[in-house]
Amino acid sequence: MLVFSTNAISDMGIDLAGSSHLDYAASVEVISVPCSSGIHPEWILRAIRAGFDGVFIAADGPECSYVSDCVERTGRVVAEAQALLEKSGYDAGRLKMAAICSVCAEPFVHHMRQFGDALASASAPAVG
Amino acid sequence: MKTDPTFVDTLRLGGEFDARMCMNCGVCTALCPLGLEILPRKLFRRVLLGDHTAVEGQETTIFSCLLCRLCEQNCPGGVHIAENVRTLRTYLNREVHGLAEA
Amino acid sequence: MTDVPATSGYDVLVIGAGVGGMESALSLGDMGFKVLLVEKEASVGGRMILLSKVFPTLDCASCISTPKMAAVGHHPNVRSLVYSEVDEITARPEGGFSVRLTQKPTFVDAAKCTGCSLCEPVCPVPVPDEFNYDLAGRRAAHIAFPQAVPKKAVLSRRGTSPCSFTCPAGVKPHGYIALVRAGKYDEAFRQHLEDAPLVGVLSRACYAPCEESCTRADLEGTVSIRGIKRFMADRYYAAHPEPEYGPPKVLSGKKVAIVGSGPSGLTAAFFLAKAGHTVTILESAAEPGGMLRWGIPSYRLPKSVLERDLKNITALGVQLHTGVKVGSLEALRSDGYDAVFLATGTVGGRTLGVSGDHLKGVYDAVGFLHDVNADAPPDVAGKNVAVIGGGNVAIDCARSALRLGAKQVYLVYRRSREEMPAHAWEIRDAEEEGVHLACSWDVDQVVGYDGRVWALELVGSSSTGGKGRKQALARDESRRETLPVGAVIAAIGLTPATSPFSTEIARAANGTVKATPETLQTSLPYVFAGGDDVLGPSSIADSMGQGRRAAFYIDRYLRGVELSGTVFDDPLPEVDRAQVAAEARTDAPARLPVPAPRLAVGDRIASFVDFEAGLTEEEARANANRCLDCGICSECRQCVAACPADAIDLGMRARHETVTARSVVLATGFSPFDARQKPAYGYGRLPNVITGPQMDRILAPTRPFNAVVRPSDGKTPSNVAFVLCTGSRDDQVGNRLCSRVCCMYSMKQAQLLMGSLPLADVTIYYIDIRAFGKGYEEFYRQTQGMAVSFVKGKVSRIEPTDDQDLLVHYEDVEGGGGEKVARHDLVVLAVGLLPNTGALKLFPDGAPASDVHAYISEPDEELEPGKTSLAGVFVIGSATAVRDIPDTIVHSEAASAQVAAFLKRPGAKA
Amino acid sequence: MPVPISATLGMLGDNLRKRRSALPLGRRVSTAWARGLDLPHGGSTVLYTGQMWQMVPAINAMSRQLSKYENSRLTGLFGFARTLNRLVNLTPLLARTKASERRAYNERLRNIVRLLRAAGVEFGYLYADDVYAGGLAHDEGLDRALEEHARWVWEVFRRNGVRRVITVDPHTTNMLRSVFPKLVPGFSLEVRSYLEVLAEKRLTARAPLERTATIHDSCVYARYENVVEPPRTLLAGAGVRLAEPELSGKMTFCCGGPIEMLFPGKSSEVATKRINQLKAVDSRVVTACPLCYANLSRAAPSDVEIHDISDYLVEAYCPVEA
Amino acid sequence: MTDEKSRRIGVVVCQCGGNISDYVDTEKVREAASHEPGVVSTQVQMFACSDAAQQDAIREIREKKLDGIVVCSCSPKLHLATFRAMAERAGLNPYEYTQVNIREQCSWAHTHDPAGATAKATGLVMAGIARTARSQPLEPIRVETLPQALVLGAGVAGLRSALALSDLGISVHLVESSDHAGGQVMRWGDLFPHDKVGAELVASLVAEVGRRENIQLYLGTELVEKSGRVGAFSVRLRTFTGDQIPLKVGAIVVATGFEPYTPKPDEFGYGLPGVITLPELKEALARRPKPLVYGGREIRSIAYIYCVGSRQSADDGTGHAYCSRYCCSATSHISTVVNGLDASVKQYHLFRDVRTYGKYEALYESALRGGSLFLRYGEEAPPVVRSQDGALVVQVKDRLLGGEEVELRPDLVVLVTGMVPRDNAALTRVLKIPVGQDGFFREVHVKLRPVETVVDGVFIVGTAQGPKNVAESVQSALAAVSKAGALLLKGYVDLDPQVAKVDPNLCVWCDECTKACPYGAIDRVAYGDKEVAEVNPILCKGEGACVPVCPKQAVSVLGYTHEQVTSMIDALAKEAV
Repeated sequence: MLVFSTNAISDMGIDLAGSSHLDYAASVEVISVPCSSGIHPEWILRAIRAGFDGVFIAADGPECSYVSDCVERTGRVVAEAQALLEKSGYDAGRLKMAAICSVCAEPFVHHMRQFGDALASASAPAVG
Repeated sequence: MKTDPTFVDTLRLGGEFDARMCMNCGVCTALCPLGLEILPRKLFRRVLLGDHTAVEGQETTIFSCLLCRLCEQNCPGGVHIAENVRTLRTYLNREVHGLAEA
Repeated sequence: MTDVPATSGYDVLVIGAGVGGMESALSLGDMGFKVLLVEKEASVGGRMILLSKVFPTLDCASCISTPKMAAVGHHPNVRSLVYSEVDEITARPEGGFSVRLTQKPTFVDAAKCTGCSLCEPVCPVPVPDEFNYDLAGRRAAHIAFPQAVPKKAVLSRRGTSPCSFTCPAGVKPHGYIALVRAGKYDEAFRQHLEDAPLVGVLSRACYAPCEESCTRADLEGTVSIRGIKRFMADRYYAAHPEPEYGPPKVLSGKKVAIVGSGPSGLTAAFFLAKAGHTVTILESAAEPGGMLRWGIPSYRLPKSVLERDLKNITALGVQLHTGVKVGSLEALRSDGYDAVFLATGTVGGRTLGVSGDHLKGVYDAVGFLHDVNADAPPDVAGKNVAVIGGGNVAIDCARSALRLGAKQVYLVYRRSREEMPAHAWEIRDAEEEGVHLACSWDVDQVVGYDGRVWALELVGSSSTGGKGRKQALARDESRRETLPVGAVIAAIGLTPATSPFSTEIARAANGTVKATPETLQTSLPYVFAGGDDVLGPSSIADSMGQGRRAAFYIDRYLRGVELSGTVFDDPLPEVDRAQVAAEARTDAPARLPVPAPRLAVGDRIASFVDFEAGLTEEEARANANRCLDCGICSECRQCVAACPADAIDLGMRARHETVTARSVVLATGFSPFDARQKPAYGYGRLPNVITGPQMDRILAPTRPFNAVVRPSDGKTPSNVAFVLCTGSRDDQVGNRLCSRVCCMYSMKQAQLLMGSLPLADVTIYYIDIRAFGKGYEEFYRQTQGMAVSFVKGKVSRIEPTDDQDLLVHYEDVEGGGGEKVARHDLVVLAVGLLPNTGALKLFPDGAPASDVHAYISEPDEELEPGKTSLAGVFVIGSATAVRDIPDTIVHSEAASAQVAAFLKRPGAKA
Repeated sequence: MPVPISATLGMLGDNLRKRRSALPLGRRVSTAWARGLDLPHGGSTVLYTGQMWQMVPAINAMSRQLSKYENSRLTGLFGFARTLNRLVNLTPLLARTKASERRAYNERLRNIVRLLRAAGVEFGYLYADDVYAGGLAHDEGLDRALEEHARWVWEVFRRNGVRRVITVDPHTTNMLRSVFPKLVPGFSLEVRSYLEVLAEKRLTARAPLERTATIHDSCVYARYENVVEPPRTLLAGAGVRLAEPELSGKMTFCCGGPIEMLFPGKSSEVATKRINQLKAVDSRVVTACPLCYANLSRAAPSDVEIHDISDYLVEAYCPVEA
Repeated sequence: MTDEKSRRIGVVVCQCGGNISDYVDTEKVREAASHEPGVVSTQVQMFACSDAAQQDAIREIREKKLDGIVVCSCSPKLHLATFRAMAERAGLNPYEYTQVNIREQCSWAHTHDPAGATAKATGLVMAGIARTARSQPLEPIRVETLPQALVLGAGVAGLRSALALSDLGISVHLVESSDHAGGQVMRWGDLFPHDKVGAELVASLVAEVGRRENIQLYLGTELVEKSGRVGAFSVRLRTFTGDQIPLKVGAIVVATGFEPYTPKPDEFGYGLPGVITLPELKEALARRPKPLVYGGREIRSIAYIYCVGSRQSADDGTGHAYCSRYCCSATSHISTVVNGLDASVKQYHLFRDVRTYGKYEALYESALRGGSLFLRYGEEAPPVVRSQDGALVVQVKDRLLGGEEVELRPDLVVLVTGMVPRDNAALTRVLKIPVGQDGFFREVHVKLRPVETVVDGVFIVGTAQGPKNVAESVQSALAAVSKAGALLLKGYVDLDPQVAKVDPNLCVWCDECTKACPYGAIDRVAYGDKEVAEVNPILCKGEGACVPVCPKQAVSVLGYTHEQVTSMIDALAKEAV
C-alpha cells in the first residue's frame, strides 16, 4: 500500500502511530508531499501499475494552511484518479482518501487495517 | 404585567431591599429547601419590575422562608437574599398586618 | 532547540510559550529581533496543544499548534528555553533589563536524548498525567506529550524521598519499594546491592530510620520498608544461593587492608573491590561479621542470612583472613598494602563502676551476647536477671535472657522511659515478652554473697528536667529498693578496640580514632578509619555508611586524586513531608499498614528463632503500594539502564543564568479555575463530574481511554450535562468576570460528543450564551441544530445517585420557574479562567500595574494594546484579560508591533 | 388555613416590648440551670445564654399546642388571644413545659460550663440580667420592636460592665456579633461562641469516644457566622469520626426550625428531609444549636439519635471521675 | 539537472541506539543502499544526530565531494533542520539532502515484523536515494521589499496602523474616501470600557498623523488599481478631483471599517418619534445633555431593544445572522453613562443574551448596579413597539418570567443596532481579496493568519474584517503592522524555494493552473512563438494545487517533481514488502 501524506499535518499523525507502537502492516509505505491538493492523479495510476495494491491519500483536511478548500480539491484529485484507474482497467476502490490530522494515530491505523482488508478481499488485481 | 418603577423605592424605606445584581440564573430557587417556586428569584424580579400585588399575594411564602441562606451562600450575584426577605416581611408587617409600631 | 549563543543580550525576552508567546516570538523573530523565549513546562505549546478541536471551525488544535511549535524550535532568531523559569527582572541603569533565570534540571541530557521513550515503560513510578489533566497516569520518566517540542524526556523529581534521604547507609528504599510494587523483585534487590551490600542483614537487624521518616507514618502508619526489604532479600537469596557476579575484570593493582569485618569493614571491602582494588579483610575473631555475628541475637538475625550476605562481598574477590590480630599499621604498609581501613569496632563493655561489679554473675553486654551467639551462654535459667542500661543492646540482652529461661528479667535504667535511647518498638516488644522496666532507678551497689551476685541495691534517680540524654542526673535517696537477682548484665556503653594503634595514629580521649569527618582519613594518610572506631557505638546502617564513605575516599586516594574538591553524596534536598502528606490527605482513601505476622509471645521466648515471619508477596506489594512516592522519581535507575543514548543524568542540578534583554513580553497566560472551590458541584468527590479541559482530553484523538467514557466505570455516557459559568460570573468564588471561552468550548465539546455518540442527550445549562466572535453565533445555531438542549438556568448543585449518575439541580427559568432535577450520567464543568499572577512577582523594583482583577493592566487599552505601565515591558493574551485563541493571536501580533516600535524608537541603542 | 401570621407576630412584638422576651419565662426558670455551679456574678467576660436553651422546652410545648390549631377553624381565636396577651401574659399558658424536659435542656448549659472550666476559661454569669437577644423578632421583620429591644439589651451589658461575651447558641451569637452593631450606635462587645473558645484551647480528651457520627451544621453558625471548623476540631479531638452528609458545612441544609412557630407542618417536612439526608450517613447526629436539636429530635425516627455537641464533648473532655 | 547516474550521494543509516536497529537490520539497509547507482558513501551510525556522527558526515561530504546526502533516521519533524544545517556546514546545498524516516514510520510501527521493517526501510531508503538523485540545488528566493505601505481607511484602525508603521520607519500613504479622517468613532462620546471620548481619541490620532513626516494623508481618495507583488505593489489612487496618483508600496492595509445597521421602516417602531438607534443615542449623549432631553422630550425611562440587525435567522433574508459583538457591552456602558447624567432614569434592556464577554462583564455589572432591568425576549416573540396617545408602549414577553407579557411605557426606545459590512465590491475587484458569508473581508485562517489575506502583503484590519470594538480594531491594526514589519523592515524577505515551476516546453496554456492557483501566482507569458504559464515564485506557496490540474504534467513543485515522485514510487514498488 502506498500512502501519500503531507509534511505539515498527516505525517505527524502517522509518526504518532509509530511512536505509540501501533502496529500496522510493514507493507504500508509513505511518500510525503507538501499538501494533498497537489497530488497528481497519474502518480496514483503509476503506483498501481508499479505493483502497489492500493493507494491511500492521508489528506490535510480543514486544518490545511495553504488552501481553505483543501478537502474539496483533494476530493477532485481522488475522483480524477479513480476515473483514470477505471479507464485503465483497475478497480477504483484501490484508491482511498481520508483526512488524517496530526494526532490521528488511531484513525490512521484503523484506515490501514480496513483498507488492507478491503484490498485483500477484493479479487486479484486485474491488469487492464 | 404593568410595571411600576417606583415600587422598589417604597420598600427601601422599610429596609434595604436590594436585588439589583440578580442575573436571573435561578440558583437560589433551585436550592430552596422548601422548594418555593416563586421565592426568591421571581418574587424579587416582580418587586423590581414593580408588581406589588405579587408581594401582597405571597404573604405565606414570604413568611415561610427559613432564612437559611443556602441560596444566598451560592448566589453568583452576591444578592443579600435573606435581608431582602426580612425587608419584605417588614413591609408586610407595616402595610398589611398593621404592625407598624412593631 | 536553536542554538543562539546564551552569552549575549537579547532584544526581547518572551515569558511563556503558549500560543500567544510563540506567536509573539515568531513575529518578532521575523522582524529580525533576537528573542529569548522562556517556558516553564517541558515543551512549548501552552494549553492549546492540550485541546481536541477548536471553535468555531472545529479544526484540530494540534495541527494548528505543531507547525508553530516547530517554527519556534527552529527559528534562527529565537532561542527557546523550556523547563525554565524567570526568577527576577530588574531594570539596568544603561537601559534594558537584567534577567535572572533558572533552567530546572530535567535529569536528562537533552543533547543525547533522542526522544525514543524507552525510559517510560521501565519507570515504576506512576504520576497523574498533567497533559491529560490527571485523567490518566504517566511515569516519572516521561516525554511531556507526543507532539512535544523539544521531544526530550524529563524525570519528574521533587527532591529526595525522606526514606532515601535518611538512610545513613546510602540505601534508596524508595527505589526498591517502587520496583517491588512493580513486581520487579530481582531488579529491586540488585538496585539495593548497588547502593549497599548486607541486604539480608539490614532486612532483619536494621533499626530502619527510613520507617521513622516515612511520610505515610504521618498518615495511617509507616510503610513496612524493612519488611519489603526482607521479602525481596529472602526471595532473591532463595533463588540465587550464589552471587550472580564474580570479581571485576579490570584491576587497579592496588592493595587495601581492612582491619575488622563488621558492617563498615565489609561495606568498604565491597565498594573497593568493585572499584577494582585488591582487598584483604583481616579479622581477629575466628569467624567474620564482627558485631553482626557476635552482637546481635539470632532471633533478630539468623546466621544463615549473614553468611549469604558475606558471599556478596567475597564473590568480588575479597580475601577474608580470620584469626589475624593486627598489631601495627606500619607492618601492613610494609606488607604491601597501599591503604588501610581501620574498622575494628567496639569490643569492650564498660563496667558498672559500683561496689560488687566484679562479682560472679555480673556480665558485660558484649561478652554476654558473644557467649549467647557462640552457643555458650551463661546459665541464667530460673534466675532473676537485671540488665542495666536503656539502649538497644540492653534490650537485646534482656530478651536473650528471657529466651535463656530467666525467671524474671528487669531492665534498670537511670532515666525515665521517655528518655530511653532504645527504639520504642524494641521496648514495646520487650515488654510484650515480659521484661519489666525499672526506670528512674540507678544501681547503688551489687550485693554479693559468697562471691556471687545476690541482689541489686537500687536508688532513685531522675534527670533534672528537660529532654535528651545530656541532662544531669540527681539521686533521690528517699527511694531505695533491693532487687534480688542471680545475674546482672551491664549494658551501659562500649569502647572501641583501637588501643593497639595508639602510638601510630591520633585518638580522642574516649578511644575513638581522630579522622577527618568528610574523608575519614586519619593522621596517617594511608590509613582511614570508620564505623564505631570513629563514631563510637553506632548502628549497622551508620557503620555501613562509614564504610561506603571510606571506600569512596580510599579509592580517590589510591587513584592519586585530591581527596577534597568533591562531594561524596549530593542528594537533592529532602522533600517536604508535610506537603506530601497534605496532598495525600485531600484525595486518596486511607491505606492501612500491612504488618508482618509474628509468633505468639510464648513461642517467641521459647527459643532464639526468628519471631517475625516475612511478608508474603501480596503483603509486600500491598505495603509497597502504600508508598506515596514522595520524591516522585524513586532513583531506582531503571531508566539509566534502559536508555540507549546514556542520556539520564541523576546528578543534574538547576542551572542559573543571567541575560540581558532590551524589552520583555509577559505571555504568562491564565490559570484555570479550580473546580474544587465550588463544593456544590462535587468536583474531586464525584468521579463523573469532570472539567471542560478534561472533557477536551477525552474527546481528543490522543485521548487517554481511547473512547468517550466516564471515569467511574468506563461506561459510555448517554446523557451529558455541561455546567456553564463554573467559577466565572460568580461573586461567591471571587470572580465576577466572564471567562469568555467556556460557552464556546462547551458547545464545541457538545458538537464533538454528538459526533462520536450520535444517540447521546446533551444539555447545556447557561446564564447567557456568549457567542460573540466571528462565526460564533453561527456555531451556536449549528449546535442547536444538532439537537443539543440549551437550558437557561445555572446549576445550583450536583448530587450523586447510588450508581454514580448525577442529579443536577437547577431552576427552569424560562419554563415557568421552580426547582428541577435532571439526571445525567456525566457532568462537565465549564471551568473559567483566572489571571495568572505569577508574572507580577518577577519585578523586585516594582511590577507593572495590574487591575482590580489582578490582570496586568494596559493603561491605554484602546490605542496602545500590549503596553504595560512599565516602559519596555509588554503583555499579551490572557495575561491581561481572558482571550480566546484568535484574539490572543491578534493581540500577540499587535504587541509585537509595539515591541518593535519600542526597540526602534529614536535614541534606542541596539 | 395556617396559624394567622399577623396575630402571632403581634403577640411576639407585644411580648418583646412589654416583657422583653419572645417567650417570657420568668427569672426562676431562666436561671435555674446555674444553681449550684457557683458562677460569679457578672464580670468583664460572661457566659451569655440569651435564654435560648431555656426557651426550647417552652417552644416545644407551644408547638404541641399550635399543631392542634393549624388547619383548624379555631385559628380565628388568635386575634382575640393577641388582644388578651397585651393585658395578661398568655404565653406560659400556651407553653406549659415539662420539668424533665427543662432539666435535660438545662444540662446542656451545665455541660458548657464544665467544658469552659476544663479549658481554664474564666467567666461570670449575669443571672437576672441574662436576657433574651431578640432573634425571633429580627427574623420576622419586627424591626421597630427589635431596635428598641436591642438598645435595652446593650444597656444591660453596659450596666454590668461586660466587655466579652461567650455565647452558647448560633442565633444569639449572630444577634450580638452581626445584628446589634448595625442597630445600636456604639455597641461593642467581643462575641465568641463557646465552640470557638474551646477549639482554640486544644484540649486533650481524657476519655476518647471512638465512635462514628454525622454532623448537622446550623445554618446560622455555618453561613452567618462562619463557625464550621470549631465543632469539627473539637469532635475530632474527642475521638469522634465524623462522616459528612451530602450537604454540610457552608452547604448545610436547614432543620426547618425557623418556621416552626408559623408553619409547623412545613417545618416538620423540612426536618424530615434533613433527617433522611443525615440518616444516609450515620444514625448518630451531632448538632450545636438548641433549635436544630429540638426540631430534628421531633422529626427523628427511633433509630436516629440526635445529640447536642456538648454531650459528646463533656463525655470525652470532662469524664466523670470514677 | 545532473544525470542521476553520475551523482555522488552519501547515505547515513542511524541505529538510534537500538530504537531502529532492534527491528531494522541497519547493516542490511546500508549494504543495499551501497549498491545503488550514484551512491558513493554509506555509513551506519549509532546516533546520526550526535555531534561526532555529524562530524563524520561532514568529513565524508567534503572528502568524497558528495553532491547529495540521505539520512535515514527519525521523523523529519525532529531533525530536518539539524541535518539541513549540517549539509550547509559541509558546503552542500541543503535541498540536496533528504531525510528518510525509518523510526516513527518504520521500526516503531512494525516492532512485530523485523523482516518487514527491514524490507520497508530498504524501500524507503531507495526512494530517498531516487529522490535525491533527481534533486537540484535551490537557493531561497530573496524578494526586495519597499519600506512603504498603503493604508486604506482613516478611521481608528487605519490611523493607528499608519502611526505604528511610521514608528517602524515605514512610510505610509493613508487613503480615506470621505472628506475627513476619523471614521465612525469621531461622532461618539464616552467609549467603553475606560470612558475615553471617541472624538478626542480620534482627534489625538489625527493630530499625531499630521505631525509625522512619513505619513501622507489623502482625503476623498480611493484606490483604483493594484498590480505587482508583495514587497513591491504598484497602486493607483484617484482623488475626488479625478487626479490619478501612482504609488509603489510594499504592503497594503485595508481598514475600511463598517456601516451601522439601519433599521427598516417600522422595524421595532423605527420611525416613531422617540425610537432611535444606538449610534443616534451615542451621538446625543456625546453632548452630555442635562436634564436628559431628546427631541424636546424629557427622558424618565428608556427601553433598549437588543440585536436589531444582528443574530437574525438566515431565512429572513437580511443576512445578518452573526452577532455584532460590541453592542451588549456598548449598551451596558451607555446605560451607565445615562445613570451618570441622571441616576433616576429607569432603564429596561430587552435582550436575548447578555454578551458582555470577558472583562466587559464589569459593564453589565455596573448597568445592574445602576438599576437597569434586563428582560429577555426570544427570537420568535420580538418586542412590539407602538405609539399610544403620543406615548410609546413596548410589550415584551419576558422569558425570565416564563414568557409573561410585560408592558413598558418608556420615553425613549433605543434600537441596539449592529455592524454591517460596507459595500466592498469595488475594493474586492481591485485587491482580489475575498469576503466571507457575512460580507466582511475574509482572513486566510482565523487562528493561523488572522489579519492576512490570500494575497501576500495585503492585510485586513479593524471592522472591515468583522465587528469589533475600538480596542479590538486597534489590536488587529497593529497585528497587521507586525506582519508588514516582518516583510518590509529588512528590505527583503527570503521565501522557501520549493515552489511550483512550469516546463514551458510542455505547457500548452490551457489556463487550468491559473484557475486552480489560490494565490494568483500564475501568469501568462510569451515563450518563443507560444504563450505559456509561468509561476511567480514570490506568490507561489508551493502547495501544488496547480499540479494535478495540468493535463500535460508541465507543472510541478521543486523537490516534488514528477520525476522525483515517480522515481520514488518505482523504487518503493521494487522493494515492496
